[in-house]
Amino acid sequence: MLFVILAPLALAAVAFAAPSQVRRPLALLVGGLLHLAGVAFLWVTRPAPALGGWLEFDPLARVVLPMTSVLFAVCAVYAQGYLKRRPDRDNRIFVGGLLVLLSAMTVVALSQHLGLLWVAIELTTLSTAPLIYFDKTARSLEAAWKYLLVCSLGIALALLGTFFFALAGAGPGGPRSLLLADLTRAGAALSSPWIRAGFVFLLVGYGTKMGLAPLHSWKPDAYGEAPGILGALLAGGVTSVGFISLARVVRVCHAAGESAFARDALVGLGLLSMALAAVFMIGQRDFKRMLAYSSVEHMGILTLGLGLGGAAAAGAMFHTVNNGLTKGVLFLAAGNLHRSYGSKRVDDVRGAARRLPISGPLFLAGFLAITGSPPFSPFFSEFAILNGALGGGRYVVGALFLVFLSIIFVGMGATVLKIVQGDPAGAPEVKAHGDSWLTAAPPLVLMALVLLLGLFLPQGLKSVFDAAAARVGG
Amino acid sequence: MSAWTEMVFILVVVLDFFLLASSRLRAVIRAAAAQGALLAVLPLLLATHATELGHVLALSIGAFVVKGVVIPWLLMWAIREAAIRREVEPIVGFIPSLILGGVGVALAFAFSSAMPLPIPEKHAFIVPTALSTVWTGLLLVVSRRKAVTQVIGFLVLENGVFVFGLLLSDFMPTMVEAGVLLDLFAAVFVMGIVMFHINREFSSLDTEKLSALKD
Amino acid sequence: MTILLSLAYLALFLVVPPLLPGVVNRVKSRLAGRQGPPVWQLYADLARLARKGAVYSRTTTWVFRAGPVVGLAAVATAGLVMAFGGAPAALSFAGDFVLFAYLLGLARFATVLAALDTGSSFEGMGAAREVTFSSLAEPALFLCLMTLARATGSISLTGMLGPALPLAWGHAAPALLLCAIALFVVALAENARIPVDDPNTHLELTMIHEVMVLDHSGPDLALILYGASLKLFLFGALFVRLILGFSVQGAAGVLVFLAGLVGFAALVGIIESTMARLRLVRVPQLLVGASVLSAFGLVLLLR
Amino acid sequence: MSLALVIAGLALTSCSGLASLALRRAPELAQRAASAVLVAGATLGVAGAATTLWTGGATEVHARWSVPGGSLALRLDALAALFLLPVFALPAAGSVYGIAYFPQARRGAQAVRLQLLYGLVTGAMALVVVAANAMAFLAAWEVMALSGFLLVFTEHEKQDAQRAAFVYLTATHVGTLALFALFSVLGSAAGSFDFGRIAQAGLAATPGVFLLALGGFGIKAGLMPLHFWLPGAHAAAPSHVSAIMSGVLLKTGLYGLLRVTGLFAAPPAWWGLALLVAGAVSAVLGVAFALAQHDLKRLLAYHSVENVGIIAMGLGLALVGRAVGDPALAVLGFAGGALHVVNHALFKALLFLGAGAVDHACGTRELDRLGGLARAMPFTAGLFLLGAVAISGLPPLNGFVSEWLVYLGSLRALSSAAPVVAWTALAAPALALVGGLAAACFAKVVGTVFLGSPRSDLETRPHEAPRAMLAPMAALAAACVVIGLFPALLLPALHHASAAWARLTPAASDTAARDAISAARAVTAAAAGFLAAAGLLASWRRRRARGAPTAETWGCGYTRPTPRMQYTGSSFAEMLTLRFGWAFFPRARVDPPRGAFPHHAAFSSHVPDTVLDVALVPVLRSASWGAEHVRRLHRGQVQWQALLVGLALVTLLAWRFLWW
Repeated sequence: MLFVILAPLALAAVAFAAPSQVRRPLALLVGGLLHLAGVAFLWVTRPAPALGGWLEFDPLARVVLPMTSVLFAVCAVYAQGYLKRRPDRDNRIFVGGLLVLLSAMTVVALSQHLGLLWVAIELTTLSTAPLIYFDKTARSLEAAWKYLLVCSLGIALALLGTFFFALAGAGPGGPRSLLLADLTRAGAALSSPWIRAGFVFLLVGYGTKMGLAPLHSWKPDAYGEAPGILGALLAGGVTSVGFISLARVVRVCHAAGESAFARDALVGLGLLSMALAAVFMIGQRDFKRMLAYSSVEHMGILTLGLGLGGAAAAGAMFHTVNNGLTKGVLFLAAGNLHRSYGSKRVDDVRGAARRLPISGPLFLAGFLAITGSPPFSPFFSEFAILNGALGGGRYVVGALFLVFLSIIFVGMGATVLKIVQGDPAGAPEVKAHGDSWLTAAPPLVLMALVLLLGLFLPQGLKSVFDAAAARVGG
Repeated sequence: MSAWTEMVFILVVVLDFFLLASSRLRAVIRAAAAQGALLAVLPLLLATHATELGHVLALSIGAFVVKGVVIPWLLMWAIREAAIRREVEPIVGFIPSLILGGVGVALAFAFSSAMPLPIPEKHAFIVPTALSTVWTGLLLVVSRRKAVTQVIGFLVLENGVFVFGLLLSDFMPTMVEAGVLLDLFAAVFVMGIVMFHINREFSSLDTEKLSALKD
Repeated sequence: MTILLSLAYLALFLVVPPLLPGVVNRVKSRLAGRQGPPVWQLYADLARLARKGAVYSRTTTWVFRAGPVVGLAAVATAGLVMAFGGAPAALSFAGDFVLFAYLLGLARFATVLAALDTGSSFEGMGAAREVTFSSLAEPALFLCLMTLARATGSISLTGMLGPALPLAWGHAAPALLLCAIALFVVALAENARIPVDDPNTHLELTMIHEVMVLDHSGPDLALILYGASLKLFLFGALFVRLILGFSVQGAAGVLVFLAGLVGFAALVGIIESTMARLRLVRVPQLLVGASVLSAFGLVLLLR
Repeated sequence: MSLALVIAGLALTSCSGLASLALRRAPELAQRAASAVLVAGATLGVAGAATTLWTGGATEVHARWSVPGGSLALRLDALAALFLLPVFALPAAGSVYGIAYFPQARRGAQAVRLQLLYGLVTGAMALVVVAANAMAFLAAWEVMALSGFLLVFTEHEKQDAQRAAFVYLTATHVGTLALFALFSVLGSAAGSFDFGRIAQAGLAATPGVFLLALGGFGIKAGLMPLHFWLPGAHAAAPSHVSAIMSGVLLKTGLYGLLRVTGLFAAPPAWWGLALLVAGAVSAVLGVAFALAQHDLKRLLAYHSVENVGIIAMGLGLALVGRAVGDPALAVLGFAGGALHVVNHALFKALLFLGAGAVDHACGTRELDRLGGLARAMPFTAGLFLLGAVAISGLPPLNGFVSEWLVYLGSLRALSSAAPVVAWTALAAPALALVGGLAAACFAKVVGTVFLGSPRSDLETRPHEAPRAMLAPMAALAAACVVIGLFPALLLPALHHASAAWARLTPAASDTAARDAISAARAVTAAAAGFLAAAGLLASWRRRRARGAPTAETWGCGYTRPTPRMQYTGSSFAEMLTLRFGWAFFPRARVDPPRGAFPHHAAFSSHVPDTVLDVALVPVLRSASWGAEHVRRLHRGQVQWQALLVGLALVTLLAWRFLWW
């Protein structure tokens, strides 16, 4: 288990030390593949908890880690093509930072200790902030600053919340531990007010990291200015592990008998995120920011599913995977469009289907997938969440869910279609940045995965989602 | 002994007020440094078992070095390098800040008296002090214009969290505490780097310049 | 016996109609203090036209030539389902009056297309008016027939106009009366009579039916005129049977029916002599009014 | 066996486009191959469907599918078979037409994409119809909708195609979301997403279910006022695409309504009444809007709204019949509606293909620029005229038969003693009005496009359509004639389909069906009478008119008429459209003649879609404006962002601790 954490770290060190601009990106590829292999090994062998139970390949990790690993590997391939096109930029920090990020995400996914979880999440923030500044423009600098400050703030609150949890279990008979297993076992022995307060702080803290509205404000800035590859990893990987962290917190709440308290807050925040995303997506002129709001929306959907519990929670787990992969498609394709047109304004970009015969249609397909069109896999997970709402008699929640989905579809569709259709003649163009195999194939692979998961969901995966939902409990 | 401890807590809160009221950047940084140094003393004052002395000592020294020395020095260096104006430049005036701070402290005390303390043997001032300091940190981040003051706000907020952490020092693994401190240091370090770039890019640390990104 | 009667009526349907316009004109002339043409004038006209040659416009196609043929064939076929004088129709089935109405629609469609085929703006104008008024008359006609159907409990013309009709007058007289009035208005509109259209006008701008057939000549015109008289006969038959809804058996029944038709024609003549043609924009109001009347009749029965 | 045929057909048609992709070095061959595969698949499918339809009964297969709630359940009953006929037949005709209309040799990649999607949409529609599990249904449904969208998207360089594609996509997706809710409610109540299990569960027929179905399927079917996406989409797509979109894609919405209402043993009467009213409104307003159009394809598209309305009226009557336990009403209404599904598919496809031929030959679809095409393209004109007669519901063609069955249904209701049922008879006058208006509208179309003389100089010289385009049109026309003349042949099949849907006791519905069959034989007799009379008269006329002289059209004394003086389509319809002034918001541009010797004067008017352009677009625009203003509240400063975090924390704490 330590291998999947340490291998990327070691490669990061190699990357920092390596002198060659050209060869350095290979470290990404090696790291991604090693990690993928390691995760596959974990998946097959189902190892026992490591480090005194601090790390465990539990069902939640089984949901998020393979997806993250696949996403990273694909992005690593993409990076080969991408960085080749940016020879002017020093990629030392970029490559190293990404590898540290991978390691940190892995720790978050595996961590069973709330303190360790917190440290690793903070590390994901710190390792990515400099990468947002990769373009070295004033705008990207601003985005980096906002990302750093707002996320750090949120995370600091999460630390306080973590301490609250610890305090809740510090009384006589309490576990006096931050290990999830101990906390859940303690159950009702935990001090209820401190669990509640801790939940609120943790929700705000990890919600900031996930980008739930109204804590999302860093997201459009960061996603808008970061390179597409980083956007993909942030929106697909970091937010997903953030969600898993939140799910672990919720698990403690359930165990402490505070389900009702947690649920209302989760459902409310989830719906608020969808609503706000809808408002900000109507008439959005910048397609990368649009994707950021889409990410806000989907974090809302995940939170909603988690709040509804039961089948909806299983749907949310499934959706974590779907959202991660689809966001990968969208951000990588958007990155290609951005490179090719030299602009991410809707007014400048048109006729993408013609100019970029792979990335353009992929962007459209990704849009259709992320908005829940069957037979792409996000449909099945969103449908499961809807089922959870309507089947549980939460008709208002279900109705709002659908209304927000439709508004978002209209808003997003208007932007996406404007980009994809039309005649590209006359639109700004950066020569030699058309589709190449290294940049077009990775999102294509992800898209194929999204479609495949929709058409055929292996029984093994399905049981993992159910197990993960059961793990969260409630 | 207990009176001393109480005194330290009160000083921490007074420093919170000072941070909110001060108009000089250097003074603010010094106050934050002083607060950090004070906090470093607390674990020693609160330690109950001689057996864990090594752990407590390490924590105290670590906190002192990071919060009381390195980070303030870093910030001093930053404002000297940036050659910026030495005023704080608040968005919300000093008096409203102070009043808000006062309200926050009151709320913090009210909140902590409403919450049962599972470990009654711990000092009753820990929770309200921690929350007051967190609140002050939030206020500083939100109501000050310069990037440096925002970093100080973040630092103060972390100080508050640190105070809270004292409640748990009995069973909090050293690794986590070290990680937290290290993360804090790394965060401020990265923030410092970004500030350096901001200063170079905009010739200022005024965050008003940082509002090009919006919908 | 009934079959013979039906066949006799069918024969009458093919022979008598040209008489009706004659009667109308005769009545109009008399009321205007003139002698007027003989009542069988139309027979003579038809015979003359059938022998004459035709002239075709260069813009026209086969559609123009097919118009009169289809128009006449459709109207004649409509006679198959009509229960003249209450005797069973030659062909009777559930919903046959739908076929009746739609065959008249087919005839109109053919005439209108033939008019448009000439490319003349006047004929286009007439065609536009024709389709406008007839489509507004359609609901009125259906409402009338449905009132009749509801009152008699039958949904074929044979049943509606057969022996059940006198009984219906017994229990649904007000509805049937409203229906009769509306039906008369529809008959006037469908047959291009005053107050909807003036068959004797000499200004193309104001005509409806007449202007549509300006370019037809010779045998084509004969078909059209004959067809128009058949249509008048059909509506007359419907109206007369509705009004004279009592049972008279056998040959006497035929006589009563014919007398009623003459009366119908005379009534049309009287109206044409005493009323002016409505302004075109007022016509839809008349037709919608007829629809409302007959709808009221139906509502009376549905309640 | 028959299901296997259908599945084989489905698979073949779905993949047919691959041929044009694989052989793209030899485009002509590729297209022919793709078309041949599609036609072969369609033939298999039609064979399978026809067998089931005429024998009754049902076959089904079940396979596991691992997605949550999903199973690959396919079921072919008479109802599905009925819809499968046009689903397979029309695309086959369309793809042959496409060989000449949208040649791959000239259109290249665009044509390849079109053919891929053409096959895919066919397969997806077939899958929608045979799917017996909600997840499979929804998946097929969306594949169908998305391929439809991409087909509209074919010529996406054009401005109006872009707008149409966007409106179509959003409309169809919103509809799909309603269906998500519908099946979610049904599935969670029944504990399974298999239609069979849902039907057995005996669920309560709640208003929510029906409204969701009406909304979700109504958008697809184009029921007024949910039709707003339809005119633009059908006008913007290539004609053979419009033909299947209008001919069959819309019908899947009606199929869905039937499927869902069929899941309930006794739907309440108000379901039927609601559908009836929606149908009547669609029919009347649809034809009214059609009258006001001057773009040939937009006009035809509005006629789809009208015809869907007529179908909905029939189905509404049938629902009422089921609700009150009147099998005859159920059978007649259903037979009328269902037969109209097939009929409308045939003649609307014929008309769209004809419109495509006109567009192909003249380069414009603007009615008021055309004229006199019957001379240049006599076959197209004749076939189009036949379609026009059929769609106007005039005897002796198929349109009449189905409308007549709907009339029979409403007359059946008329004689009912139950007041609620009797009132539904008021559908008949509405249908009569629709019939009159439709005839008026098609008189306008045929008259303006094919008759008279050309109204303007076209860029190209009109020419007769090539054989590949005429042949499918002729086939469709032949089907219209056959159904029109021999309706009695189809009624047993319709009876099977209605039994599959309505769960009737056979005895009661058999009587009704037998009566209808004998009446249909009488219709055949009347049609024969008409044809005989017309034949006799025609042969007499032909002998008399031989060698008749020709001359100018009589100009009523005006000696220098020009073609531009002809009545235009707009002026032809003006008197009627005035009647619907309350529903129209025409936009006119007037450049009046000025001075004693005016040089230039112009007038143009356009009737936009009331729902889309007058209601939805302004609403959306103001929503967008509102969103813009909300967004302004969101400042770019980092302090504001931090404040949001703090506020969220405080608010959550207050909410959860003070409220709790």
